[in-house]
Amino acid sequence: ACTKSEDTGGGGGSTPGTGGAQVAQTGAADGPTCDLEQYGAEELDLSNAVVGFSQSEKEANPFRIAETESIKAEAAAVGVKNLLTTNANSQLNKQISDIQDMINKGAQALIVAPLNSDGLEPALDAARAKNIPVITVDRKLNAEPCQDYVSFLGSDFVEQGKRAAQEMAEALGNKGKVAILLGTSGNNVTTDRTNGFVDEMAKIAPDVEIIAQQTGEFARDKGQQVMEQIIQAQPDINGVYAENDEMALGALVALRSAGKVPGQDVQVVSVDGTRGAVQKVVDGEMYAVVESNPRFGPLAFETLQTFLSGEPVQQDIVISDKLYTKENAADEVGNAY
Amino acid sequence: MEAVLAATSIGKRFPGVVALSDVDLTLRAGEVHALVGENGAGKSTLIKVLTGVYTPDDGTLEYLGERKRFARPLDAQAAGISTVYQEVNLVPLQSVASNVFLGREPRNRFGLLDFRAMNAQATQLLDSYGIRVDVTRPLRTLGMGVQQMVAVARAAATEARVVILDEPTSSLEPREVDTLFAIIERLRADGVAVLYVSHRLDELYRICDRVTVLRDGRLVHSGAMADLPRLKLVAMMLGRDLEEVQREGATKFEGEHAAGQAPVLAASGLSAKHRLDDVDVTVRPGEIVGLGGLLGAGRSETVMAIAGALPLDSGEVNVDGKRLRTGSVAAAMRAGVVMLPEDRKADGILPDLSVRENIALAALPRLSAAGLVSRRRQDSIVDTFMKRLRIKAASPDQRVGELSGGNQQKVLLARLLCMQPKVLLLDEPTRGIDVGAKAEVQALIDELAKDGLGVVLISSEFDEVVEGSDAIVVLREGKVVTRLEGDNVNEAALLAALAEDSRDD
Amino acid sequence: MTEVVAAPRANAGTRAWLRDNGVYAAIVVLVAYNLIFTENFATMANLSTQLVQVAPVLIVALGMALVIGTEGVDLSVGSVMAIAAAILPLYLGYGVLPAVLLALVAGGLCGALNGTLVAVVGIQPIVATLALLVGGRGLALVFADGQMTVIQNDSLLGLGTGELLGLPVIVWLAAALAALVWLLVRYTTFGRQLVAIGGNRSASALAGLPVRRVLMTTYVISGVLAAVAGIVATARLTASDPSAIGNLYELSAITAVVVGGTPLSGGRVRILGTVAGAVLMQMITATLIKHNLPDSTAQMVQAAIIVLAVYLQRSRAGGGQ
Amino acid sequence: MTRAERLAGLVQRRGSIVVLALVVLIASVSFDAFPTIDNAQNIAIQSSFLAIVALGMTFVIISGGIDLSVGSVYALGGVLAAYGIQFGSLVGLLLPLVVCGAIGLLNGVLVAYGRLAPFIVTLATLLGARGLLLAITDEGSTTRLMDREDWLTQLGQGTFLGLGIPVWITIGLFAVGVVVLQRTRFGHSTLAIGGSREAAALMGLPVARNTMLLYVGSGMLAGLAGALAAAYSASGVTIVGEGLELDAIAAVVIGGTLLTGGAGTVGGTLAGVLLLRVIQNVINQVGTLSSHYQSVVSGAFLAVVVAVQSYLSRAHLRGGKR
Ligand SMILES: Nc1ncnc2c1ncn2[C@@H]1O[C@H](COP(=O)(O)OP(=O)(O)OP(=O)(O)O)[C@@H](O)[C@H]1O
Ligand SMILES: Nc1ncnc2c1ncn2[C@@H]1O[C@H](COP(=O)(O)OP(=O)(O)OP(=O)(O)O)[C@@H](O)[C@H]1O
Ligand SMILES: [Mg+2]
Ligand SMILES: [Mg+2]
Repeated sequence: ACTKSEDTGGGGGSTPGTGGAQVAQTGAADGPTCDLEQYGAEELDLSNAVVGFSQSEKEANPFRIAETESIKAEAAAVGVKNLLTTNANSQLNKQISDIQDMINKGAQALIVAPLNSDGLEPALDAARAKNIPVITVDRKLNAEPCQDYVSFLGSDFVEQGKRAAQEMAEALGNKGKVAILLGTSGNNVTTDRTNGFVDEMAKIAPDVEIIAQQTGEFARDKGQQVMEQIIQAQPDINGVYAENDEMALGALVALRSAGKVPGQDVQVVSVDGTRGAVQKVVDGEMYAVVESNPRFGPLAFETLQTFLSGEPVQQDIVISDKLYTKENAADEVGNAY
Repeated sequence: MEAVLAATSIGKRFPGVVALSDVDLTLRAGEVHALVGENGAGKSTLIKVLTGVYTPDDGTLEYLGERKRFARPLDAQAAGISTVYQEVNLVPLQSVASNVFLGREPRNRFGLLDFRAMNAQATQLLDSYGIRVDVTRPLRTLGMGVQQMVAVARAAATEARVVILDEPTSSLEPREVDTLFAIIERLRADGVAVLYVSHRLDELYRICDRVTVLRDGRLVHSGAMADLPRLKLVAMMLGRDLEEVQREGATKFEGEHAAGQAPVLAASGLSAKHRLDDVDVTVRPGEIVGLGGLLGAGRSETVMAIAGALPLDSGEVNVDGKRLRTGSVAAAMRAGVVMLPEDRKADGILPDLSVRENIALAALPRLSAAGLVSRRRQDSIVDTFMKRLRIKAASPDQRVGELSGGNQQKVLLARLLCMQPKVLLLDEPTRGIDVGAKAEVQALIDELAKDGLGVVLISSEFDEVVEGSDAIVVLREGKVVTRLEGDNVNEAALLAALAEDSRDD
Repeated sequence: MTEVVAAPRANAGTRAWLRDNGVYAAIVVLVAYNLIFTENFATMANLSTQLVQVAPVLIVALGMALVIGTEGVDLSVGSVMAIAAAILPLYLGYGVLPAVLLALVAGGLCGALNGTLVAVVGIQPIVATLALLVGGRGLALVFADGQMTVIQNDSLLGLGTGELLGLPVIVWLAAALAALVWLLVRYTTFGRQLVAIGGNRSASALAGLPVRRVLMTTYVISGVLAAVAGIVATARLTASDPSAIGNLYELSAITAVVVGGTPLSGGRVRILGTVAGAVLMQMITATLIKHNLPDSTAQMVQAAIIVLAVYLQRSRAGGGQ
Repeated sequence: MTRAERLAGLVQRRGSIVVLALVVLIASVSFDAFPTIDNAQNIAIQSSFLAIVALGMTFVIISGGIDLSVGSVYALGGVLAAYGIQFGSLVGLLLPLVVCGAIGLLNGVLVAYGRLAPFIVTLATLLGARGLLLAITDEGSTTRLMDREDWLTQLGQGTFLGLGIPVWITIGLFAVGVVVLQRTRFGHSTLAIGGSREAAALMGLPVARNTMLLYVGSGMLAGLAGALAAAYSASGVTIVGEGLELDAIAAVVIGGTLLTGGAGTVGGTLAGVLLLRVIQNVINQVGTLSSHYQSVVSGAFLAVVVAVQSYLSRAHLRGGKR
């Protein structure tokens, strides 16, 4: 009935204040590209175009709020005539119809934050039928770039999991017992962040034992409840890897009320980079946060504009992930979303 | 005559109750067999055991010479036993025709239901039983009497070897009863075995060949109807001495009450679209006013309107000279007007609640202080009325759904009486009640009237209305035809008033 | 006429006993299992954790039990929790009391809306409250502007973490509310009328009961209790999270009520059973997490246990619907 | 029945269509992009999956029951179709029907023979089916794709006379549904069981078997809808179907079916589904409503539509009650 929030994204350089735009990973710029001719679309000036943005989940968590805001702000900055926005409320079928509805309403270019890597085919077909360029953000589609869509902007979730594992291994001195708070079951992000973490940990610190993997459904209260249970059953736990900040913040509450001192007795690492979590790094309660920058607006519109003016764009624009640790958190907390 | 259905040593227990123990029953082809007994004697239970609604704890069943045990009503029906269970048991939202043919609807050559044929056959069937209704109407828009006839028609229309009728006449008028008996005669002539349950003894002697008497779940007698004098039958049912019964009369009404002067209830100009047209009823304290009429005459509607349960287009109700807000049951109750609904099952009892709660239900506010129910006051009032109405229940905590029909009715009466009413509106108060209980209820009504209550009485049994009432308001199609008073309150006058309108049909 | 059977047959007796006490038996079995197989189970801290976690579900379930007693259902409770949670931080500036009061009033208003749709307009409860389930969470997010707010107010946080006589305040609160609702059902006119209306609405109306008023009050109580649960959950989370708080609580609450032996067909309310039902479901969740079962297995095990618990308690008349 | 009663009855039964027509009219006037053929095609295909689920739900609700498991079963059906297609298209089609039918059978047996409350039984299978789905997809992490060329996939993606094949399947199923409900003993018995289960049993209708079959049907239809949706998107996505049961129930009730059972129409359900979908389309036509307000608007709309329905239906009932 109700939907769970989850967040994903790519990190990048940031400017103070409201935070910075994303920066593409250097070195990735020599991948395959896509241009108008290959894709079969027409040249178009964005300022005067109708652009559609399909959001996947309710703007009810920092990541989604920041993502939608960033797109809207940039659309205004670029001078897009009409920005249509829809929200699929975590329902795949709704996202398909949302995209079809926007195409039908005259959208000339689309920015899509896919709910799932698979299953959007009918929507992509509809765009294809009218040769409307589609840029996907934050989650990669299992589809043919430059054919089903133009290009993808976002980060590598497996990589995020790996980096979290590296931080955790470092925090624990390569030895200890770790619990994972999983995201929603069946979500690609959950799968990637879990696999990245587990595989990397097995490789770099085989003595770190993963003693529990339970879903906290990307929500703070669930994270707290699950943590409370785990900590009762396994009081000798040393580390918690939360697949998003919300669950990590919930876990902190649980740890504290169980008499543990987070940051000393138990090390917590999570992925996201919301301001609340980065502040906890500053406070020393969390060991590290792998950032995911949701501010896709500038990069998305820039990519779109480049493409629509006839020049080639990268098919895969992987964003460089930032890391918040003790060293930089205090300086960077202002940039967190 | 061959035995079609023979039950031997049937026993059935419910938690805390032995409903049947060691009961035998034999039905022969072409006989009408009466099954009698007090309320709660186990008649309905026996029928349900025979037809697969309940599984017996003991005993065997032989049907057409073979040992059988029906697991479901469906099996019994498929084997040729068709039953009208006590209380109308049809589907209210469905049309009359659907109800008649449910489960064996006529189909066309594609295997699809043939509604035209169904409606035509239903109309014809009901017509042949003297029931003229629009068969496409939802059943619930019809009165209880018509519903009961539809149920009987449904049962009689199948090619059955056994037809079981559990109190089919409780909502029927004499005229409908005649129709029903014609149907039964036809069944008998066709060699069908009929099991017939009724509390109306006259009917039994009119139609039945043999009789089986139950008391407290046990068999007390089985034999030819004609060999059993009426008084003996009653004595056997009640388990009392013959002389004791002899001393008591037919109905317990004593007639003529000393009525007060100013009417306690004056309803005038009651009108509701299609149903009531300018009906006036006045009742003085201590007076019993009967409502006469045939099926659908609007008697139930009249009392519902007075009790605030039927929204009115116009008309007013005055109690003790004070005008009542119409359309509100609570307002009527506060003014002292209470109604016993016609449909005990749907509108009366709360089957899952205890006897105590059912009785105290309406009086709860006055049995409580600051919203808290006083258990002591509740118990005392419940106790009083259980004793006064002689309600037979294992304890005040027994579920009302488990009581026999008669006792359920008494529980409802008790509910009304705890409200210390000024006016009692009784819609078929003795329907489905055994002779003993009926006499008690009648005596009670009499007594209440003597105590100064105004009573409006509806009954399908003419002798009850005539003997009980001080005046009779005769209704037809929602209009008052006449008001019989004084010496005019007799059966001949009532029949005359009714005959007058049947001529217009 | 009737004869009291002295010794009911053993078989029937066991079944009858299970029907009335199945939940309690299940709890005992589960506790026994955990005592043997789960590490660190028999600790005060664990007891306290389980009780704290069950508290908000229980509080919602109490209201739900009343609504179900009237032959209704309230799907909106989770969203009402979210609305209460969203309102808290908006008014905490004026102090805890005004904020809490306003949240409770909002819950009551939601209940009144449900009550109006059900009792006055005559919409079937499941759909009437579905509307608020859908719209209510949106409303909560509108109030909160989609944001989660960290709670800084000490008194409110104290509600979440404080202890009294060795048990968390929240647990005492839930227990007190359960006792209150139990008394309400058993000893008040309102409670008896509620059950009667659930048992046979038309008969109750003809008996002059204030059907509309009772229904309305019932939904308001459910709304207020949901708001209480929302406040409790917020205090415990130390943050107001209108997007997540109360998610799927309607199903947990209904499950607790039904597993506790209150029939969905109305006319009967078992408050003690509801408490036990909520505790049982909590124990199941806890057991599954503590043994680190994957989500898939956990969901299937829960399904099986729900069916089993309800099967054991099915009523003799078997009113399936 | 008087003519007024008949008319009232008609409006009650067709109330959802009246409301649908109104909404469509207003939307057509207000939004240029609404009354286009493309948009109509979109609405049709987007409605079809929910419609198939709601069809089964209609029968279950008419019988006085409810089936909360359909959302999970729908998701399971899709996953199974994508899984089964590797063994052949027919397997891909039959596997979801069989497994989802089996879940329906479990519901049916527990409800009809076990005499358990359908709400709680199907709530349990809602969990159970989701658990099964997660178990066969490696906790939801495996998404199987369906070959575009396969005829099973084409069942979801193909078009005929401008309409998607799922739309034609839906139309066909609803036509069958109308006939089954109105013109067969099975449908007639279903109405009777919903009207009064006890009476239906005493009248000798095969209540238990009939009830069980309804749940089997609901399970199979939900599975079929899931399979078609998977074919439509060419992948067995694991995260679909959450909350679908509530949409289906809402559509059925908006369509004029009584949740207490005993009365309802198949056509009304179709109108109910279309109404829900048109509302969503209209919200997208506005195009700038925040997601929070979208929920508020849908909730409010639901309340209004059902209130209007309920008003119409009570006007109908008032005409006849004793
Ligand atoms: N389902 C049940 N559960 C428990 N007790 C029952 C049940 N059905 C009937 N009884 C009890 O069995 C006894 C016989 O009831 P039954 O309905 O057969 O009486 P009856 O002879 O038909 O009476 P009436 O003339 O009032 O219809 C009564 O004491 C009744 O309370
Ligand atoms: N024979 C009939 N044909 C058609 N409609 C009928 C018939 N009998 C009753 N009705 C319908 O039933 C409705 C209500 O009847 P109701 O039961 O209130 O009358 P009544 O005088 O109380 O008779 P009783 O209570 O003995 O059945 C009437 O409005 C009428 O439309
Ligand atoms: Mg009987
Ligand atoms: Mg009448």
